[in-house]
Amino acid sequence: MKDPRLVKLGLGLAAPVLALLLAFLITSLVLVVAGDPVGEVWSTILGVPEERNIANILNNATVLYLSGLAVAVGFRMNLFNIGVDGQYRVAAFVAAVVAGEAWLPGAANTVLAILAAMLAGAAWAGIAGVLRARRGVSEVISTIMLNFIATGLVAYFLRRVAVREEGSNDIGTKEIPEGSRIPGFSIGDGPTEVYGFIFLAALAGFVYWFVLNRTRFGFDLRATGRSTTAAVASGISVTKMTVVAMLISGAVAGLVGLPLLFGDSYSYGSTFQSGLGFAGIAIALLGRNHPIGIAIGALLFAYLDEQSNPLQILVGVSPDIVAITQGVIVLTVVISYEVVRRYGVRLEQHAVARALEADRQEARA
Amino acid sequence: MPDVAPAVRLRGIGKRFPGVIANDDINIDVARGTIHAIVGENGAGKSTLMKILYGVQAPDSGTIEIAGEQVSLSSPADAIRHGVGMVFQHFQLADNFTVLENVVLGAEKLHGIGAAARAEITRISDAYGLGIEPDRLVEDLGVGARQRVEILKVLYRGAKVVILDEPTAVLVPQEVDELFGNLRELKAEGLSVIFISHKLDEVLSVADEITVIRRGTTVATVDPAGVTSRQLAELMVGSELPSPSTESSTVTDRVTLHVADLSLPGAEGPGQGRPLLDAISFDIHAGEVLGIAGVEGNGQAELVEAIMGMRPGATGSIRLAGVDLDQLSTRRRREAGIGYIPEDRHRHGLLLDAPLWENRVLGHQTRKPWARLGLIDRKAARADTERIVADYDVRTPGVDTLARALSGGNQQKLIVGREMSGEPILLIAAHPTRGVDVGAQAAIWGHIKDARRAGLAVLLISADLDELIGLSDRIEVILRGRMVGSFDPSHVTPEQLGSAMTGAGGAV
Amino acid sequence: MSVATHPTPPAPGTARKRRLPRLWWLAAAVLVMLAISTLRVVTGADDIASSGTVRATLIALVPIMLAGLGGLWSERAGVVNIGLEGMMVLGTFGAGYFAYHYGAWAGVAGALLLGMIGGLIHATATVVFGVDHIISGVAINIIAVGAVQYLASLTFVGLPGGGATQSPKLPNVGSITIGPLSDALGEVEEQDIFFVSEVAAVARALVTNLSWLVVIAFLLLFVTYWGLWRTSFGLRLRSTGESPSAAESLGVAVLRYKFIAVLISGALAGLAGGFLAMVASSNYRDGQTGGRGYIGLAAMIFGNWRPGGLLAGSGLFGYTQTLGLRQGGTSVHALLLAVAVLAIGLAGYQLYRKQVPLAVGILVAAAALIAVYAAIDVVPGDFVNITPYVVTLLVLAFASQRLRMPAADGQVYRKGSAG
Amino acid sequence: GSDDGADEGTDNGDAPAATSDVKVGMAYDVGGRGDQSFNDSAAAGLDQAVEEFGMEAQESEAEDGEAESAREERLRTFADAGYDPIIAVGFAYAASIAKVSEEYPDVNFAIIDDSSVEADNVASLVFAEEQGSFLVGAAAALKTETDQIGFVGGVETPLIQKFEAGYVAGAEAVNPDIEVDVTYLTQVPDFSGFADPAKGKTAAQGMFDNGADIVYHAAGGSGGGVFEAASESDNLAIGVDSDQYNTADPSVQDVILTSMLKNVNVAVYEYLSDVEAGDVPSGVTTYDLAVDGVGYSTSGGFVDDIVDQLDEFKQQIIDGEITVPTAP
Ligand SMILES: Nc1ncnc2c1ncn2[C@@H]1O[C@H](COP(=O)(O)OP(=O)(O)OP(=O)(O)O)[C@@H](O)[C@H]1O
Ligand SMILES: Nc1ncnc2c1ncn2[C@@H]1O[C@H](COP(=O)(O)OP(=O)(O)OP(=O)(O)O)[C@@H](O)[C@H]1O
Ligand SMILES: [Mg+2]
Ligand SMILES: [Mg+2]
Repeated sequence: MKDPRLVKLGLGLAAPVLALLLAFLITSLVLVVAGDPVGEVWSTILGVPEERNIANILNNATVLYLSGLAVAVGFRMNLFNIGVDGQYRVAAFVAAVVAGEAWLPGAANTVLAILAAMLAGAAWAGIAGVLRARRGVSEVISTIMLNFIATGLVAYFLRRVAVREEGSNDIGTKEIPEGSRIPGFSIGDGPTEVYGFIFLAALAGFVYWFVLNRTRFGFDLRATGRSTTAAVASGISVTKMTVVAMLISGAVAGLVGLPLLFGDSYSYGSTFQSGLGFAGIAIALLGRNHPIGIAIGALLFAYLDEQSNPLQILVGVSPDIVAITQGVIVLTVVISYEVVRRYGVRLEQHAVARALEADRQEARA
Repeated sequence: MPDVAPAVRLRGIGKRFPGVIANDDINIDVARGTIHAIVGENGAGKSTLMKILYGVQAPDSGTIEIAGEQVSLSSPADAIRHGVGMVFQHFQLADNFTVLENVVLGAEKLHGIGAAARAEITRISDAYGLGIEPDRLVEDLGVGARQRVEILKVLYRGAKVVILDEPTAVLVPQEVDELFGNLRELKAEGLSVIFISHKLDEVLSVADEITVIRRGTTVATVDPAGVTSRQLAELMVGSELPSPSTESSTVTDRVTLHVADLSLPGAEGPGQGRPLLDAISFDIHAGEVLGIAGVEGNGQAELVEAIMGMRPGATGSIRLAGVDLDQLSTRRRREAGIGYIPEDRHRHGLLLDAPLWENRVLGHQTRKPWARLGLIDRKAARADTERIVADYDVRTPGVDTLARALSGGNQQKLIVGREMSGEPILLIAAHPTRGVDVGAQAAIWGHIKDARRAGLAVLLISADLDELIGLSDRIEVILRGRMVGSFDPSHVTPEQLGSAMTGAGGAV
Repeated sequence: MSVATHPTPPAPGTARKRRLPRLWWLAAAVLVMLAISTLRVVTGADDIASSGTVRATLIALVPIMLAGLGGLWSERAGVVNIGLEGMMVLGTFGAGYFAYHYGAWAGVAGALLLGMIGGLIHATATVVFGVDHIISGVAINIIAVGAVQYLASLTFVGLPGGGATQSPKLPNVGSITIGPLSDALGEVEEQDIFFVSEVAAVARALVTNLSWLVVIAFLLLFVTYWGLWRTSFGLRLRSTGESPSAAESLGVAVLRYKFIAVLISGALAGLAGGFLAMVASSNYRDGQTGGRGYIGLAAMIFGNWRPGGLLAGSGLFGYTQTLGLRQGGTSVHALLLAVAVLAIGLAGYQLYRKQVPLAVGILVAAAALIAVYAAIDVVPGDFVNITPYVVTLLVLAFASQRLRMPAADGQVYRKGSAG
Repeated sequence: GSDDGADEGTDNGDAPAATSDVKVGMAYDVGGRGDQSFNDSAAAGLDQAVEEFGMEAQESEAEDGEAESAREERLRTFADAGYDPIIAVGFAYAASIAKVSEEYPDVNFAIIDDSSVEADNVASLVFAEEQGSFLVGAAAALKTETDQIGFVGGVETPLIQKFEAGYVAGAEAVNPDIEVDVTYLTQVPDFSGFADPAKGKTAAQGMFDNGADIVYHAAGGSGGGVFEAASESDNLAIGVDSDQYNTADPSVQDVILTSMLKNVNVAVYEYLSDVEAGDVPSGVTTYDLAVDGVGYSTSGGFVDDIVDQLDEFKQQIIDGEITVPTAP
């Protein structure tokens, strides 16, 4: 008879592996049907990334990870914060302005800007939180609306404060002074550096895990997520939790744009990366709201994005194909977990049956 | 009657759930035109067995015969087709639907979904005196009415075998009598009724045959004439049949809970409509059990929630051992020493999808031994949960099992254990033994009495009048949000209470 | 993790069904018209009630309404459908491909079909495999966008006027015009007589090249109402969203109904995309849905999961967006005044409800609005563009507590969990 | 020029008459080839060069809302694969070009619509959109019968505002008190304004319904909607970037009064021919009216009667008698 813990571990590993295989299979199918060179596509995507690509992967993963965390905080309380997208853009803009104005010297300026970003993100999400808590407005709608509203407002204020480099058609906030940027480190001699912010992201992940799984606040938050009614009866103020959860989610969302801001663009402009909030949703779900899971999800997505980039140039296949892969993975992961779970249940039932039989034997003997 | 095949014959039914054997080699014959009772302690497997007979769950082993014909039921549709109808332990009604919609659902073929159906419902309702209006929203109905709607659903489909899983748990005596009246009518018309209850005297009074299930398997089938409820109980659990008789009063003169004209406006807002609670005042002394009797939906739930601070808009004053609660949050009130056994354990008592140990912490997040500097010590919590599981005999594979997997009774025991463990000075117990088997009942009553002796004040709300009379030092009757009468348990019969509750009888 | 993405249902008592008289809609419509007429006269912003605006509003609201209908079908069966956007995207491509190769109506069929494929994925994942509804929906949104861009790069490149990001011009389904009536109404509209002209404007929009798809869309709205609330099929379908275990305990094949509902949902969302590609514009264009799927979802919740409400929601949204795109500056400026007046009325109501602080807050807001209205006479573009979203948010903030979603919405249901 | 980076282009047997060892890497902005807009225009220039010089070319296009690193990586991939020169279409590439051109000092880069990068191996190809827009603005003002015209911008960016500024200036030069309605479909970073014909149509329809009879669009893919609105209401529209009379669907050809030509194709072609000739350009090249880098189209013959006035304006701009504003 084999060790049940081994079986459990085996099953745990089986799920994600199964999922990846499935996703690759389906993608390959699409490629075949479309008559694209399957082999070359995969050899490009699965090829060993160069140092600079690794750096890029880590960088994008950092950003996606933060976005995933922000969404996950909400999910843990059954709040669906689709608004991370708007929140991080508002926050990044505010941070860019603050850091650009450089009222404080060096690192102090950086800290101030980060705090400002978290505040801005929290405030923007807080609107949805208050609407939900006080007026029962579904945060799904309010955050969707707030995303569009954020676009308009940021565009308006950006145009107010924008500085425009001679000869450039891009407008952006003032550049962050050298001293206030967050230095990165390079892997090997690759040209691109890894954002120093990556450590802050990991810290954020740990804090997330610790707060949710080890603190009373986290307990209350998860309890509210599982049953509002029971939470109320247990003395949790659901309205308060709703607002606080949205505030936290927004504060984390406020961090999303900062790695880019302090490690790369040094200003917020019309080419600042957008749409990160939506990627975050997929990644939070992929990581099952668990900090480590989210990290894995972020790395996977970043890896696929990076590796698919040259597809068009080297193989002549549209990189959009990996979007299919990514979406399919989100599905197959959950499905294969479900399949494996059901299989596990069956195993357990057989175990129970055997135990029962054994008892009977003894009873007779 | 050997020539006539039994209405239902179950042979060797087995059903496993992860970590649990719900049913194992169950054999039952239900004769035509009889009421067949099934008794057994919590988690014995009664509901599971019935779900199998109703096609909700497939048995792992065994055969089912209905009217002599062997059937395989892959869904309730099959069961209904074979003339089986079931009223579940937990109501199966869509609150936001009308009675009509709830009844015709799935049986539209019979009389459509319009006037014809409405007429048919009214006919059945009148025929059995169920008093049901087809166009009411179910969420507006009291429990008794919902119960009757459930029965009407079964009758509407012309069932030959009617399963009732703990139908009386939520009914007052009058309602129970009505129900039994209906059952006897059905029986007279040749229907067979399978009846599950934990109230053994009921069972003895109404059943023609009784099957006892223990640990998932049939241990005996007896004739009610030949057994006492004591013997039944022993068959079920091997324990004594408990009698909730109060020993010498332990009431002190220290007022623990003081409630003065507590009011709660209705939905229409202050001043408009009928208030949910209307100027309610009472004291509970240390060591006193105050029982609240009332037909469900007359303000008991609101009263409890108002005291717990879960009802914004409540006016009046509430003092706990001299402390003014009015401005305090629910958590502060719990910390001030209120234990709370909620009426609806699924909605207010448990996190069904959380492990038991988290459910232990629920409501006591701020308490020792696990709460330190805003952190929660998982080890301490698990340990204390182990203790409760042992002391309160909660049947579970372990403290990491999800609360959902426990049977109703065992869930209840966990809750009672939890609320008793918070050293409360006031215990608010709403239907503490609802759906709990006799063994567990005895245990729970025992715990309440011990605490009472130790100076606990108890606000007891129960639809089980024997329980109420047995445990209370004083009984207040609540009707339409107002206290309408005070009774001394030692000189009151369930019937008197019942009529006071329905507004028929006057106060003493 | 399950989904409760919608307002927690109000405590019993506040949730009583208020049965409205049959003529309620008519009365409401007349009131709205009156309000708009008054506003036009007061502010002189003529475009807020022109037939052109009405026609454009129709075009703008239909895709949102169809997407919302999609959401309605699946959520009434208890399946949250955040994948509407993706199914809509699939629809745009379906319309693009089939309409170009096989003609307008084939395009409609193509939109329905591809949308339904999206629905099929969602149904399989959520109903068969019990995947969390949000996860599946999000995945579909990702897949759809990728798939469509990929397919477009395979199918439209090299066609005349086509490319990786857009299809060639597509044939349009026909439209109806009742010439003389249209002209007559046109004249009445010119007169600008208070209220009369506005009514004429609306009527005119309805008889002047009204696309068949618009007509069909409104038929679908009615069919949805009738099918879900007047047939036993609808009763069963809704029961799987209100209380699946009760439904199953009565022999309803819960999973089958959920499955069907989600398929229909996908088809409707697909049609929304098709409308966008063929009627609202005249070619498939990468990214042309621009989040309308989400707006549809919002409009559906806004409408309390009912067809009438959905129409109101998408109408409000389509109207404000149209105003913004047409004579943005002035029209939205006029809206400011309207909102201010509404706010004052609301404050009064709140005072009556003895909600003093709230009332005061609202009054302050109203005052601020009037100040702005007086200060500027054209609203800047950025703000014009966000008007629909702000308005929707405001209305919800005051209406939301009446909302009530299907009781089992978003819950994964497994066969055999009845009782 | 020394194309160290580039290895000999493989001369396959049935190559076109002319062969060249230049391998061109073309990095498009979002939309890419076939966007009926300036990416297409750039592609046209590339095709012409490939046709004439038998160059080898490889293309790649940006994803919507992609990361900065994705753009950089696109350029690097070209460079590593031996492509030289590498042409980046659109100002979004400015930062990436600045960075990557440093990493590959021996590879030549060109960027369109941006002149902020200063490096020996970078050529900036920029356009005086405002000048071209001035002329079509004038044309609109001369042709309008209602003294009311409109402008539909795709996304409100400084670049598109240049179009608006020039257009308004041109119109007012003809008729100081002409009324110009201006609408932008979306704001950054929501670039759907370049891809939402439905919105384009609604916006233009609104202008027509309210008295405008000519609408100029600088809205990329949304422009199709503008043309439809014009044809449905028997009004006129003005195209942008390329001569849309030729690219747009025949059914709307006859409403396209003229198009503001932004000859990206010319710029690309000239740049490549210089590369072919061996002297790789670097520094800023401005394509304005003087060099016919921008202008207006006459296909369809709708503006034949006013060509003189327009050319007069053109001359004044070239001579500096008129300076066209670049921001509204
Ligand atoms: N951000 C992090 N940094 C370091 N370690 C972590 C982090 N997040 C989780 N871990 C480790 O991963 C393990 C899994 O976390 P844990 O099991 O406490 O979460 P859980 O509560 O079981 O999961 P869930 O939150 O879904 O209930 C923990 O033991 C912890 O040591
Ligand atoms: N869906 C399920 N999954 C896992 N275990 C289950 C499930 N349903 C029931 N069980 C287990 O099967 C056993 C029998 O449950 P059942 O509800 O039939 O007991 P019961 O006799 O009805 O108890 P009660 O009198 O409290 O209603 C219990 O131990 C319960 O924990
Ligand atoms: Mg049971
Ligand atoms: Mg039970």
